[in-house]
Amino acid sequence: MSLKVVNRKSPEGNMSVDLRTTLGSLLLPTPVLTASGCAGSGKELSAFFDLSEIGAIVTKSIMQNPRSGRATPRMAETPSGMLNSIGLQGPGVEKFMNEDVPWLAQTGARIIVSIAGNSVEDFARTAARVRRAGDVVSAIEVNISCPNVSNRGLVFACDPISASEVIRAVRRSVGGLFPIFAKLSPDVTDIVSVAKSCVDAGATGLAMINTLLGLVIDTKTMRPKVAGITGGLSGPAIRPVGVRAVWQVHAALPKVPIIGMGGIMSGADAFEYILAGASAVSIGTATFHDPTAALRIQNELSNLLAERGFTALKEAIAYGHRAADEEVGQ
Amino acid sequence: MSLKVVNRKSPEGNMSVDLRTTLGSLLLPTPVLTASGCAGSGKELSAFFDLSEIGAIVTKSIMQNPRSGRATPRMAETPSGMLNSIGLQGPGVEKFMNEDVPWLAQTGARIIVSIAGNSVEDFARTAARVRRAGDVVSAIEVNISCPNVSNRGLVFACDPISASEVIRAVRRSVGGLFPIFAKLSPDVTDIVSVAKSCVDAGATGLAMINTLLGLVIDTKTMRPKVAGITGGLSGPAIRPVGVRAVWQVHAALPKVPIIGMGGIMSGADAFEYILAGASAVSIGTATFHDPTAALRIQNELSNLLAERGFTALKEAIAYGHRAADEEVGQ
Amino acid sequence: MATASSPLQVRGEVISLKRVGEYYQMAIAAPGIAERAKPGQFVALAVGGEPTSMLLRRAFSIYAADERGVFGGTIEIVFARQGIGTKWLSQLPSHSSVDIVGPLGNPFPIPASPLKTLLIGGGYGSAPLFSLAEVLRTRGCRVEMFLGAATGERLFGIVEGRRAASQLTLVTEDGSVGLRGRVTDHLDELMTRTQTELIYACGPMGMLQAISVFAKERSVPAQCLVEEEMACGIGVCMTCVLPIRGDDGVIRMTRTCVAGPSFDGDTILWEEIGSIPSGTLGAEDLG
Amino acid sequence: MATASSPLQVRGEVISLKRVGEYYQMAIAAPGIAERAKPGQFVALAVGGEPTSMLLRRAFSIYAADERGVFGGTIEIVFARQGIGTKWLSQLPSHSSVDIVGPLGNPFPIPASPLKTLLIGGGYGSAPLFSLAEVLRTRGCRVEMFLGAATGERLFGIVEGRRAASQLTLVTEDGSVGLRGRVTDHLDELMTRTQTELIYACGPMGMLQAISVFAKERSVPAQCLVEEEMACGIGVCMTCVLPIRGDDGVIRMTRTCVAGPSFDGDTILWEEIGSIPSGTLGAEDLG
Ligand SMILES: Cc1cc2nc3c(=O)[nH]c(=O)nc-3n(C[C@H](O)[C@H](O)[C@H](O)COP(=O)(O)OP(=O)(O)OC[C@H]3O[C@@H](n4cnc5c(N)ncnc54)[C@H](O)[C@@H]3O)c2cc1C
Ligand SMILES: Cc1cc2nc3c(=O)[nH]c(=O)nc-3n(C[C@H](O)[C@H](O)[C@H](O)COP(=O)(O)OP(=O)(O)OC[C@H]3O[C@@H](n4cnc5c(N)ncnc54)[C@H](O)[C@@H]3O)c2cc1C
Ligand SMILES: Cc1cc2nc3c(=O)[nH]c(=O)nc-3n(C[C@H](O)[C@H](O)[C@H](O)COP(=O)(O)O)c2cc1C
Ligand SMILES: Cc1cc2nc3c(=O)[nH]c(=O)nc-3n(C[C@H](O)[C@H](O)[C@H](O)COP(=O)(O)O)c2cc1C
Ligand code: FES
Ligand code: FES
Repeated sequence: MSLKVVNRKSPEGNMSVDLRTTLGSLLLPTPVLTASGCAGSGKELSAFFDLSEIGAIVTKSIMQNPRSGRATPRMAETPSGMLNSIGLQGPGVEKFMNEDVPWLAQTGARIIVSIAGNSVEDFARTAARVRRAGDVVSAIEVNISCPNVSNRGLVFACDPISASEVIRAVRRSVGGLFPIFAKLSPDVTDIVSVAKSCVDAGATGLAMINTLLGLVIDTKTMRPKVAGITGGLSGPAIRPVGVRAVWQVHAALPKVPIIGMGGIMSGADAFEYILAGASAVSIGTATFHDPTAALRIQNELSNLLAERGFTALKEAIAYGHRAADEEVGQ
Repeated sequence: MSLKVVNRKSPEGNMSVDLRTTLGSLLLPTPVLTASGCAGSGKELSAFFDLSEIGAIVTKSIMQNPRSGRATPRMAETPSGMLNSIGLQGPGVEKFMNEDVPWLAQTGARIIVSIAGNSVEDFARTAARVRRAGDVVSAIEVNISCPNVSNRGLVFACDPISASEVIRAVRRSVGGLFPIFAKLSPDVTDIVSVAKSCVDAGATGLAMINTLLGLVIDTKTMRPKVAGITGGLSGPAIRPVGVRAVWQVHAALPKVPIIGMGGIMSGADAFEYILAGASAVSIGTATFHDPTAALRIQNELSNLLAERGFTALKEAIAYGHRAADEEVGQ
Repeated sequence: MATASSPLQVRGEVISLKRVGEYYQMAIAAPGIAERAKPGQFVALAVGGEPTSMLLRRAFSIYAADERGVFGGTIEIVFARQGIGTKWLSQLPSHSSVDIVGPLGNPFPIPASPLKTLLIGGGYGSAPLFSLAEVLRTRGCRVEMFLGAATGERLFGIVEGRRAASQLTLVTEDGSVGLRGRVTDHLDELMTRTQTELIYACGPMGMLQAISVFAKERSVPAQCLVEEEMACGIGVCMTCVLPIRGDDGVIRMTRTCVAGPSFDGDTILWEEIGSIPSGTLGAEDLG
Repeated sequence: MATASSPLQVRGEVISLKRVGEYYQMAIAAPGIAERAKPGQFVALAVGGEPTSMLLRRAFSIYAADERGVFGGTIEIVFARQGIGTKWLSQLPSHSSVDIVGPLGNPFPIPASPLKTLLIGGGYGSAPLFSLAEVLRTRGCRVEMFLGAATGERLFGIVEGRRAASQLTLVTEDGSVGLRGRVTDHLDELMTRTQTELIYACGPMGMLQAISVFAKERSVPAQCLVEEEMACGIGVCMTCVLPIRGDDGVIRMTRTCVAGPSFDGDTILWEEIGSIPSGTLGAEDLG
């Protein structure tokens, strides 16, 4: 037998490719971020890699007050995906900004704080608290895939008007220079119209996609598998939906920076999003499969860019949209 | 070595379970159907099993005129799924009714004809031609996931009003007794409202879900993988979305029969849809993986029903919705 | 920051896989992990090969860790074939490569003074108890072991238990091996006889709950190694929570993967698992 | 209706797998399929184990079929490692079980009268030609064989070709084996020398197109075994179509899995693959 038991090492990235990306006024050294809710507040992941090596850590969506989240069970594995129903458990923004953010800051990681709320005011107040931390936070991602208590629990992201109200309020509370990204849900008839109304309301850019609404029934108990009945579907199963959303929104709003996500497991998957028009990508469920996924994917991406003849990430952004006779950057 | 090379045989179904199901006025011996577009017009599948053994064959959506469909490539494999962009290739309803349907009829199979159209009139005329065949056709499935040429190519199924116009026109052209099923798209913000307007317009029942709009970029050519750019995502990857759609629509319209589909690969998967509220299930992509899938799944389903203590399929329909203290049929 | 006790991700190799009663016992060369492992910790294995349709790792208690195995540091697990992931694992040929993360979670707490301990294992739940017994004995504790299962085939570790414990008691529901009944049917007698001062328990949640209630009545602390479904195993996903009362009296939905997997049974709100107990931090705000 | 020539779905067993140059040659005990197989047909293998994330079967030409293999009817395929599915196949241990459907598609048409035939294979495209050669020879045809590839490592079947054909010509782009260049660089000379009356070709689409054009110029029919991506392989999905002119002169998007996989090269609208040629039946109606 040939014994090959070695610590799993990520491939080295190709150093000659310029991975820098810009998201509005935000310049990041690399386009690879963690996805909100899939990296906690960063601390646990730091056992697996140096958090400052990737583009940024997007933290779990935080709300104004502490939140218990939903009852268990909270997950179901599905083919090439998973369903989750966490219910935005978290310590509340005050404790989060006082404890988690400072810890994360001292690692040298760039921090994008994801915020959530039950009402427009919730969002605005949480955003204001985050902004008060100053430059230690690089940007805010606004998770509008939450139920709006004042509108029959309809998810903000499912209605262009509710979505824009949230974004406008957050924009007002953080001021003009601070980048904010609206995180869109794919569970809509027309994602482009939601994207447009978020941008009109002051979003610097867009993050997409959040999970798809799904349901799994346990065929043993013959009841829904997660306590919340429905849950959010993530993982490679949904990648074609995410890539489609990024493609459509980029085609409609070519100047708006997009953070793409949904099922990215490898550098090639990240590259797909970049080609579709994303300026950065977030790694979610992949981290559960592989704790070093974000860094590995970043290295695979830089190697793939080099193989395809790109010297800088920026040349590849939206390259999939080029006309048949247009072969730049090669 | 132990040599086990045997012809693959489906498990025998449990004969003691009554698999009959009713879809409006339509009584079927079993709830397992083929999904439109995944069994052609039945002929090729008949090499693998006796078509009359399953509930019904749902044929590939047929349009009024012959149609070439889209250019190739037309497919991409995705994690636990696939993307297709066929573009409704077909011989036109006249040839279909004169050649394919009679052949299928003589096998003893029950036939549900799926129809499609570019306009309300197209649908109506195609439905009328199908109806003219008389009882040889058991029902019509109306595939409203087609672009409406007179409404900027917006898919009928994405708008409750367009959807109901189609269903009303089809209902008018086939008369009151003939069952028609509206096939819904999951790519909407509110599938319940589309379902309601189809039922109000005269649909006997609903078939769901059609594929999700997706896109795959080939990271070698750095262009969309299928010629149609976007395509329809199917397979087990989307099952949680299909089960969720069936669950929601059944909860809102408990008396309306539902044909559930999306990623059914096994009897347990079919059972999930039944528990969610489907009265029948369609087998699509699974047939590409396993040509005998429909029959195998039917047998697995009857065994599973028996194991769970059901003597008839009907007791299990929507059983997942029961209250915590309600344990019937056990 | 990675430290000497941080978990590692290693490409391990299956050294052996054998059936033991109803279970499978697998040895995996996993250098680094074996050296760090302490009793009560677990490992998380990727399943399904590549490309897999099963994204989530499967968690298994470390049954044994040998820093100086023939193939380098080796760990062993014992598992039941439950669903598709463990089915896949049960069919892995020797020398297959497996992606393994560990050691995860906290070790069992070890008492500062030598106590009379009772180690209770239900089914494969006995797996983490043998290495624990060893440590307890080096600390001067008396170790009594009590293993239960539905049938004899589902008792794991009779031989190991004889070696590891001062005394081993067995119980099966069908009475095929040892006493007849459930663990809790005989707990009273056993605790009295052995003057138990500290319990460690691992097994089905129902058993742990019953033991906790029982132990509390006699003011004996019971450390319970719980199993809640885990998506990540490393503390980033929040799926694995249980309602647990903290030292400050506040109930929190607590991640069992990083705060556990073993807890003082008295702090777990057993009755309320599957709901959010009223008074839980943040519960009032749930939409 | 199932008939004696209908395809079967069989749980086969991998009897052997070996590397041959850049390719893999796999023998699979697949009783029933072996007995029915004719030259030019293909099989479709499920890949990825269970539960797989790769739903679509992979199509491979039948290289050899032996009704009386040691383990019962056995078929052989030759494949290149292209993507994730063939990678998985290339790592299958002997005696693995594989789910296989076949024989699929139509056999190569065999001329009624004895003709001078030229069999052209590009890369692994030679695989279906050896059994074809055998049949042609029993029908009194003269069989000339011409194999080409980029490199010598990518030539498949030199030994088999020597045995199967009256004469074997080899060509590689790098000149490492046989003539230097592409198949079409030497086709003129070869056809003249051997007075070819009928061509069979299998290989990359570009090669088939070039051969078709060339053969048409000299009014020699060329049967081309094409490869278009197939989701089902059995005729139910409509993914595998090519624009093909029928006997009635009408262009149709034609399923290559059931109407092919081999076609008279002259009927394929090579230039228009990847579009819908104007005049195609139903094209005007496309939204
Ligand atoms: C800390 C800890 C230690 C464990 N130690 C052992 C052990 O030593 N031996 C053993 O046999 N089993 C152990 N388990 C349970 C083991 O993880 C599950 O049996 C296994 O994950 C089931 O996987 P499956 O694919 O066969 O089942 P499936 O039901 O197909 O799994 C579906 C999903 O649910 C998860 N899941 C299902 N059951 C459990 C469970 N009980 N706990 C956590 N996740 C679950 C799986 O990980 C997977 O993500 C332990 C669990 C935990 C949390
Ligand atoms: C009639 C026919 C006969 C063939 N005979 C052989 C043979 O003898 N030897 C051989 O090496 N290859 C043959 N091929 C090609 C072989 O099917 C592909 O190389 C293989 O499917 C690639 O699978 P993959 O998972 O490695 O690649 P991936 O790119 O990962 O496959 C992704 C998907 O695309 C499909 N696909 C990709 N390339 C092709 C292709 N060229 N043709 C059809 N489907 C494709 C796959 O089946 C799969 O569904 C044949 C194809 C056809 C249609
Ligand atoms: C367990 C889990 C928790 C999540 N929590 C959040 C969250 O708090 N806020 C948010 O915006 N998205 C959340 N998401 C969605 C992810 O950020 C991401 O949009 C989605 O999972 C798709 O990416 P993936 O397929 O890479 O996971 C969560 C996803 C998972 C799986
Ligand atoms: C290749 C292919 C072709 C399809 N063609 C049609 C069609 O013509 N009409 C239709 O209503 N649905 C069509 N569908 C959708 C299926 O009927 C089904 O709704 C969908 O694939 C989800 O089920 P599945 O996951 O079991 O495949 C097609 C699906 C595939 C994969
Ligand atoms: S399993 Fe993910 S936080 Fe515990
Ligand atoms: S591959 Fe499905 S019809 Fe040809």
